[in-house]
Amino acid sequence: MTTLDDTPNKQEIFADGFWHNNAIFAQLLGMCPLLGVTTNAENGFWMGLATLLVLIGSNLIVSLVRGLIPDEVRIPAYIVIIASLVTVVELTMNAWMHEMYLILGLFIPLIVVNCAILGRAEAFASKNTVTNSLVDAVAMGLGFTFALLLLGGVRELLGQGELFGFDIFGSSYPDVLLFILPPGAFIALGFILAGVNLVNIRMKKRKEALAVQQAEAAS
Amino acid sequence: MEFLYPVFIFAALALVIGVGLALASRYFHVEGDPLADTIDALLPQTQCGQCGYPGCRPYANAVAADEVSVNHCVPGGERTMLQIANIMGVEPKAIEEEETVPVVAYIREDECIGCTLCIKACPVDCIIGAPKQYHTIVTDHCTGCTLCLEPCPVDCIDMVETPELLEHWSWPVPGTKRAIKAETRKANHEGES
Amino acid sequence: MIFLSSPHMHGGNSIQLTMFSVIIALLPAAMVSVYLYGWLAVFLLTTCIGISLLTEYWMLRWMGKPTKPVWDGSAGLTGLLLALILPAAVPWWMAIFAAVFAIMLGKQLYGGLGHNPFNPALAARVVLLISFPLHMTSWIVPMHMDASLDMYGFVTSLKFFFLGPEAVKQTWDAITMASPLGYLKTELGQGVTVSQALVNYNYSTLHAFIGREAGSLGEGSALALLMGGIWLMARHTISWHIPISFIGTVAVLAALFNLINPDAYAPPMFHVLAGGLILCAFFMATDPVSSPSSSIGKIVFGVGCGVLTWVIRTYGNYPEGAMFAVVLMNMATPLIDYYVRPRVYGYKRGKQHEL
Amino acid sequence: MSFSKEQQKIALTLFVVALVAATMLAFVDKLTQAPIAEAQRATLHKNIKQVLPAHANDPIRDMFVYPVSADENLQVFLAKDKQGDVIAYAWEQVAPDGYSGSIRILMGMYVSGEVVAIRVTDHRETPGLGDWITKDMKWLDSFVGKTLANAQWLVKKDGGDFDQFTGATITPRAVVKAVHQGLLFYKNSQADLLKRAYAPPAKQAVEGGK
Amino acid sequence: MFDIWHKIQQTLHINTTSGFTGGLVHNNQYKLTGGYPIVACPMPELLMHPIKQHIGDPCEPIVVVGERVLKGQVIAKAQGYLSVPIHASTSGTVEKIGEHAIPHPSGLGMTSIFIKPDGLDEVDESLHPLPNYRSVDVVELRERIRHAGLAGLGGAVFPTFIKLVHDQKHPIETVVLNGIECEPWLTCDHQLMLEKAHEIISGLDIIMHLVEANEGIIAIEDNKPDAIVVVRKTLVDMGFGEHIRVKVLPTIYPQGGEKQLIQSVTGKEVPAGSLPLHIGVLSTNVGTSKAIYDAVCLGEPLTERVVTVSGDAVSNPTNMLVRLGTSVQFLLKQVGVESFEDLKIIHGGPMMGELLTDVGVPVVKASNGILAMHRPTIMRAHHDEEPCIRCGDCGEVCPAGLMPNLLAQHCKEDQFERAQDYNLFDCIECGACSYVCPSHIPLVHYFRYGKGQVSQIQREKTFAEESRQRSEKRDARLAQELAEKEEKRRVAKEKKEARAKALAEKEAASQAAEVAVDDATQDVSVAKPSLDNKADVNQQDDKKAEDKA
Amino acid sequence: MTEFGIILLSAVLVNNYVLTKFLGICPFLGVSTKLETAIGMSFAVMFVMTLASTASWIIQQLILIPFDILYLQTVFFILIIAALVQFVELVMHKTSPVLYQGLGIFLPLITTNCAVLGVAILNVQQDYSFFASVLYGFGAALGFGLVLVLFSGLRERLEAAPIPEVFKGSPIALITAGMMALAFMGFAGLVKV
Ligand SMILES: Cc1cc2nc3c(=O)[nH]c(=O)nc-3n(C[C@H](O)[C@H](O)[C@H](O)COP(=O)(O)O)c2cc1C
Ligand SMILES: Cc1cc2nc3c(=O)[nH]c(=O)nc-3n(C[C@H](O)[C@H](O)[C@H](O)COP(=O)(O)O)c2cc1C
Ligand SMILES: Cc1cc2nc3c(=O)[nH]c(=O)nc-3n(C[C@H](O)[C@H](O)[C@H](O)COP(=O)(O)O)c2cc1C
Ligand SMILES: Cc1cc2nc3c(=O)[nH]c(=O)nc-3n(C[C@H](O)[C@H](O)[C@H](O)CO)c2cc1C
Ligand code: SF4
Ligand code: SF4
Ligand code: SF4
Ligand code: SF4
Ligand code: FES
Repeated sequence: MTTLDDTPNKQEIFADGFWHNNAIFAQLLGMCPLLGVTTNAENGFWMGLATLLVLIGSNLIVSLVRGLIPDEVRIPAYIVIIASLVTVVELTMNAWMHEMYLILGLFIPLIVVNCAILGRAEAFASKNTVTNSLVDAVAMGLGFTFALLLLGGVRELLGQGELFGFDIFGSSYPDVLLFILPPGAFIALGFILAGVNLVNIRMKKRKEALAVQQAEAAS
Repeated sequence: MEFLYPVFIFAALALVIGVGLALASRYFHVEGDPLADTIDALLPQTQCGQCGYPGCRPYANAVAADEVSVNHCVPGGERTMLQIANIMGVEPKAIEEEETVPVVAYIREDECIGCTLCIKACPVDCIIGAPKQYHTIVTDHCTGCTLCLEPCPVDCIDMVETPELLEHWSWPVPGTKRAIKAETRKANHEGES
Repeated sequence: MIFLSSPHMHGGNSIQLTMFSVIIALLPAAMVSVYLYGWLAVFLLTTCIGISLLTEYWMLRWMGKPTKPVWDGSAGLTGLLLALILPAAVPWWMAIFAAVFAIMLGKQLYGGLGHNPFNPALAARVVLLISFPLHMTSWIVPMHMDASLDMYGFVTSLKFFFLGPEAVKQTWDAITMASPLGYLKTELGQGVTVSQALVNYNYSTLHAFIGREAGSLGEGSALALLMGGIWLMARHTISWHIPISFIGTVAVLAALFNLINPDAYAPPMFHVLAGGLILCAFFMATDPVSSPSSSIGKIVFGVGCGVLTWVIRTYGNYPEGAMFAVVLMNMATPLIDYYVRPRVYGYKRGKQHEL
Repeated sequence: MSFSKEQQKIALTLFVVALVAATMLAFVDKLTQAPIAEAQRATLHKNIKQVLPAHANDPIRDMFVYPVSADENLQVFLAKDKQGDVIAYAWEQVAPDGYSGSIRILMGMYVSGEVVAIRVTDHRETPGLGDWITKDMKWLDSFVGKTLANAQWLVKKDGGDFDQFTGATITPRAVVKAVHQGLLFYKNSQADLLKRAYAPPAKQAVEGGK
Repeated sequence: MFDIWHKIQQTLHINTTSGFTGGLVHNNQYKLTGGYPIVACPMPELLMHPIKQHIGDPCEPIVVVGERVLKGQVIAKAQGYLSVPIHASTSGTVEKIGEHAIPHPSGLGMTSIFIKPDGLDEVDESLHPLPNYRSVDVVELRERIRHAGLAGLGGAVFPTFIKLVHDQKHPIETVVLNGIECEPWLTCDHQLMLEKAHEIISGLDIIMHLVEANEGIIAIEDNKPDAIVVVRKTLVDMGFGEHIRVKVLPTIYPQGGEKQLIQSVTGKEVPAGSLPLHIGVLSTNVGTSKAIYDAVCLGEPLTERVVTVSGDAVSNPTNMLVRLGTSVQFLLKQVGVESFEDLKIIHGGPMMGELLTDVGVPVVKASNGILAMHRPTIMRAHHDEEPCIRCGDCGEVCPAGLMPNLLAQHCKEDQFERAQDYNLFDCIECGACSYVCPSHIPLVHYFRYGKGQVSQIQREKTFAEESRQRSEKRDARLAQELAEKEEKRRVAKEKKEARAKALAEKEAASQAAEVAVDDATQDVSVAKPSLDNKADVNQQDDKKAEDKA
Repeated sequence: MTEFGIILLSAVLVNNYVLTKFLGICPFLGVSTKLETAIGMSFAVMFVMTLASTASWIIQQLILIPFDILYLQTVFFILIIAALVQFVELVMHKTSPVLYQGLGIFLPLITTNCAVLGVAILNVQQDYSFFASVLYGFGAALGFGLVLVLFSGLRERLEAAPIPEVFKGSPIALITAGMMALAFMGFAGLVKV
């Protein structure tokens, strides 16, 4: 975790945003678009990208105006900033990526309330420098996109035997509708989170083992 | 530039909301923090200062103000920590020090020189005695805070384990070994005599 | 030596005893399924039970727990029940998928016996229904109905089970048929009246009772199920609360609406006998782990199941409402346990007010 | 009522933020209006093209509204050849009796009363059972070239010409019925439609705008 | 299945006169000793009398080591109201007063009075027989019962005299004699009813006389038909046909629980938080009734009681009349149990009794049975705990209408507030739930743990509250002291100044003037301290904080 | 009347916001560990969502459509919602401390809740009448509250279960939510559209 006092280096911020503090894996925020649009990997990718753009914009602006906005209207003001960024993305997608716009549907305006974005604005951008906030936004956004891609990929693969539209398991693979329908989204995400837990536990163990080794070497 | 007119509608709305919030924040301002009271009620009131604060109330204030984490009260133990964490809505943390067996102070009367220093130190006024006479500790009131140990110039105060009373005995959780308990008790007895 | 509290006597009941009683009580129904679907039923039963036990074993191994609970009968019972609620037409891999799902997700990931909030067998069946609706909504024609269908011998069954209908030179449509409930739903949608539809289907209450209608493996014979169920009640393995209130509620609702409009609402006897209501009420809704534990809570649970069953059967997309009803009520079990409690001695009903 | 400086700041901040944000949006909106309209048209056209034969006009611009009953209007899209002659119509037909609700079908119809093609645009059928109507091209193609006369408008199970799906009869039954009804509708209002199709575009545009 | 209406009533916990809800039926084969006459236990080498054998305050020994005591002599006197004295159960010398193990699950000891019998069994005659009890004052009768050391022999050992009071507000209508003896193995009450029916009924009459009740019911379960016949016959013989009768109840555990019994007999429930007397009922054990008769009519204080000595490791189980203070080891030797290896000894019945850790413990007023069981028999009941399958059997048998599985779960997770919300404290610890649990969960143990923790938490809370008050009082006192000191200094200073001034004002100044000035300053000082006080406290706190930092 | 009944049934069961529409998942996962909190949150959401759908209807009909500025829909709605929530919180804090204790702490959470903005947007998309849209908002919130409370009941039960380490916490919670969604599929078709 990065805190205010120690000026964190960029790498730490990135690792933090991408993995340790990942909106999905660690904070369980931004779940709605994650579950809602990831029937396949491609949708996940575009949704992630849209979120990434908004996140960069909002972190940038919020870190620029930090200190200027009084506490009482902090949340309304941030939210207006985020909402207008989202609207820009929405209008742009509507104009030039109409099909994806139709698929993502309601979830684009809902980026506004993607808890991860306001959360970042509040918790990070409003307290950090512009560059740090940008790094954070990119890391967070990439982490989010990664999660969306992962879930989308898993659901597409298990549900239809395909990945990005390419047949993987062959045509005899029966479509397991569970993974395409809402219940499957929850269950698949549950398993992904379990996997993340596993990785984290392994990582911790390795770190501890390393520490022990070092201690032994030192003594 | 005609298309910009609606913009003003929105900005005007924002202004109205801003004014509304500004007013509201003024008229509906509340003072005080009932949280600290709630937390204080949970603390064991040992007044031992192990939390780094001069007594329980100051610690409660600090916790309520989010200045310090919830796991510093050693006498309160895990149960208190969990309750406070619950109230504060934070993740529970491990208590930093091992929970110790309950103890009370005991003055070896023949060695006491009656300096009254311990009386001054005791936060709950449970040491009685006049100058130049033996002091005694009212065991029932002693919180076991150990604050009286340091000032004693002749080191005649011991902390002894609170004796297990039949009236206060209660069933341990199923699966607890009996032998170990009996042994420790025996050891304690021997230590005491 | 550890602290041991009274009582120092025990009645002798055990988990194993309970589970094996239920298995025994299900044997008549299993036998009827073999009578109806021949070797097909045997394959399905063995696959489900075998895979359940294996999954239980592997999960326990994986979690580093003792593997003794494999033999407490609960996994075997889950497998048995799972097989009994599947249509005879499911291929081998679906049966395996279901059994693995039931034991792994339905039970062991929640911490094993006693901790699963949902009925494992039913959860697995719901997953199959959602994932493979085709297989799960068409039922194989029972052996006695179409003598020309050569489906039930050892070899043909084996081929069918592993390779599908093509391997036995049959088309899916030729060997499957609708269940009474599904048929009625389709016909009602066409504007046919209830009585006409039942005549068209050749439905007979007697056949439904002794078990000659198409359906899931085990739900065919009300008679066999009732035998087992009543024996369990008499043994006190299950209490009467859930089955009676469940079936009673469905019957009362059906009777009421059938009285109002006999053309659009099926009669109570039909609701009770056709489909899996009896199986669900006696063996699945009574799953102790996923149902409330107080008697009065059980009645609330049963009534809830009954209402939901009737509503889903009548208005919903799934003619087989009983299964969904039970899973839905499983969700409410913790709340029922919390809010519906027996009256404590010395208190007035309701809250902690003294008598 | 007097405001402290603090409170003035609260209100003004929000005002400024909103003003800037909305202005930006207004510009972006102006910028994207045309492309969005174009994208929407293109999408619609893409759908309609699937049920219309090769044509030389813009079926969406040539759309007219046909009142089916007092409170129900039908949007009819036109396909014209190079000469400007109408060769086919397309409109949306609704099958109200699907397994879980209405099914919306876009159907194309030659002037001769022959089905060009059909596509399902919206439905709520069970995935894996009824939803083959969107995926099974062979089945959809079985409607091509059918007229009132040259087909029995029932599913095979009911003695007609159209396949049902395994385990799902209700959905295709509903679709076949709806398309059949579309044909009947066309037969009844053929003349009327033709008249409107050739009516001056200006007037239609007004009507269409409503 | 078949008695549906009854079942529905049970499920909904509707009040019925046909019995209490829940309960279970034990196998009757364990009643081994029924029908064998009571035999007297020989005199042991040493008798040990713990100074507390009843619910309430411990007694205070009034004998000294070496003193000779007589049988029936008070050796420890009652302290406080809720207490009854303890008597020597034979004549002999006080050998020692000190810690000794007692039948208690903790294994902790208690101050006991050791008496070495001299074999003479000389009786202390101070309590003379009073066959004509109707002639004496009720208050005196009660005092006599107290003096005789009577505490309920049904198991709870509640000082009997407290119950035997006629309260104007809550007149007692019915006295119920508890002859249920629902615990398996135990038959001491059964045998007592067979042999001492006359005494029991006389005791009941004394009770009814004391509380002015006009209905007496002797409740007996239908598995003791011989006792029913004997008691009925004795009633007729004694001419009590009118207002004392026998009520036969079905054999369901725990029919003998006071509240359950009252519900079975009268159809009324004892409201939560109330006592039986609030609904006009008094219940007491048949043994207690006999002891009352002994105390009143024969002038014998409580020095011995009937104990069932049985268990599957006992070859010739019996009911024995045992002197209080006899060691369990000695008692078991009488029935041929010599070696205690691989045995478990239960004090009381198997459903509610305690496992003994030490066979040296004495028989006390509460001991209604000593059971020597083979270790495997006992350990079968304490099978490893398996996960709860939530079958609800435990709730079905619970006579209190609780949900034992959830209750135990909350106790296990230390969620005591939840547990109390599920009425933890209404559990009577009858053990029926543990008995039926297929998963062998030690439910009662969890409840006991929970109850213990709750009272401990309560104790800690009270202590914390007291400590806070003390600490606050101390702070206030210190502040006060500081203020006073300050004030004194100021006053002294002013005085000095005044004096100087006065001096300057020539020697002509009179003494009276000085006094007046003094008075005035003192007036001021009264008004001020409160302000100073506060500041001081703050200062002090700050200083403390600094010190700490 | 039946129309309203259908709106309600559809919003509560058939098209449940959490389980079939994927809206408001974060609070669904975040505030469901304790029953009492879940109930508090449910009421707070019900309050805010009904308010939000009312406000959004008014804005849509009175401002956005007349001025043809639908592109400002999102900003308008979210600003109004945020302001409303904050205002309600301030007022509640001042006027009814008891209610604030129960609901107030959830209010800030709700601002950033998809379900609330979702109800505003979906509501105006459906062209309901005023009363119907209020009902729709209420129904959606009721559905949210229902599954939230059910879910928290289940999670309380899971708390005590010996769940394998890697599945403890959110993984098993999500799997449970998946099971709930499966069960809710049973309601499919109750309302034909
Ligand atoms: C859960 C479920 C979903 C179904 N969905 C559909 C559907 O979407 N379309 C359909 O035509 N039939 C559906 N059916 C099947 C119908 O109930 C009916 O059995 C079928 O249409 C009859 O066709 P058959 O004669 O080919 O078996 C569904 C059945 C079930 C149990
Ligand atoms: C603190 C306390 C006070 C009691 N006071 C009375 C009383 O005033 N009158 C009475 O008849 N019984 C009184 N009882 C006795 C109980 O009603 C009951 O008879 C006794 O606890 C033994 O019953 P048991 O073995 O079923 O627990 C009292 C019990 C306790 C624990
Ligand atoms: C579960 C349970 C079972 C009991 N069984 C009996 C019993 O069988 N016989 C009996 O005399 N007392 C039994 N008691 C004790 C009675 O509740 C009550 O204490 C006694 O009848 C009061 O009489 P006493 O004061 O004379 O002992 C039982 C208590 C409980 C909690
Ligand atoms: C009366 C009774 C009914 C049962 N019903 C089911 C059931 O419907 N489905 C199932 O998977 N297990 C059932 N079991 C077995 C057992 O409870 C199940 O494996 C647990 O749910 C797993 O924790 C039943 C057990 C009993 C005693
Ligand atoms: S450590 Fe705990 S008991 Fe000691 S002073 Fe601090 S809060 Fe009080
Ligand atoms: S006597 Fe000593 S240990 Fe006890 S409370 Fe006083 S200062 Fe603390
Ligand atoms: S009897 Fe045992 S297994 Fe059954 S519910 Fe009670 S505690 Fe659980
Ligand atoms: S021990 Fe307590 S919970 Fe168990 S049956 Fe007896 S009264 Fe009920
Ligand atoms: S993303 Fe929907 S509530 Fe958080």
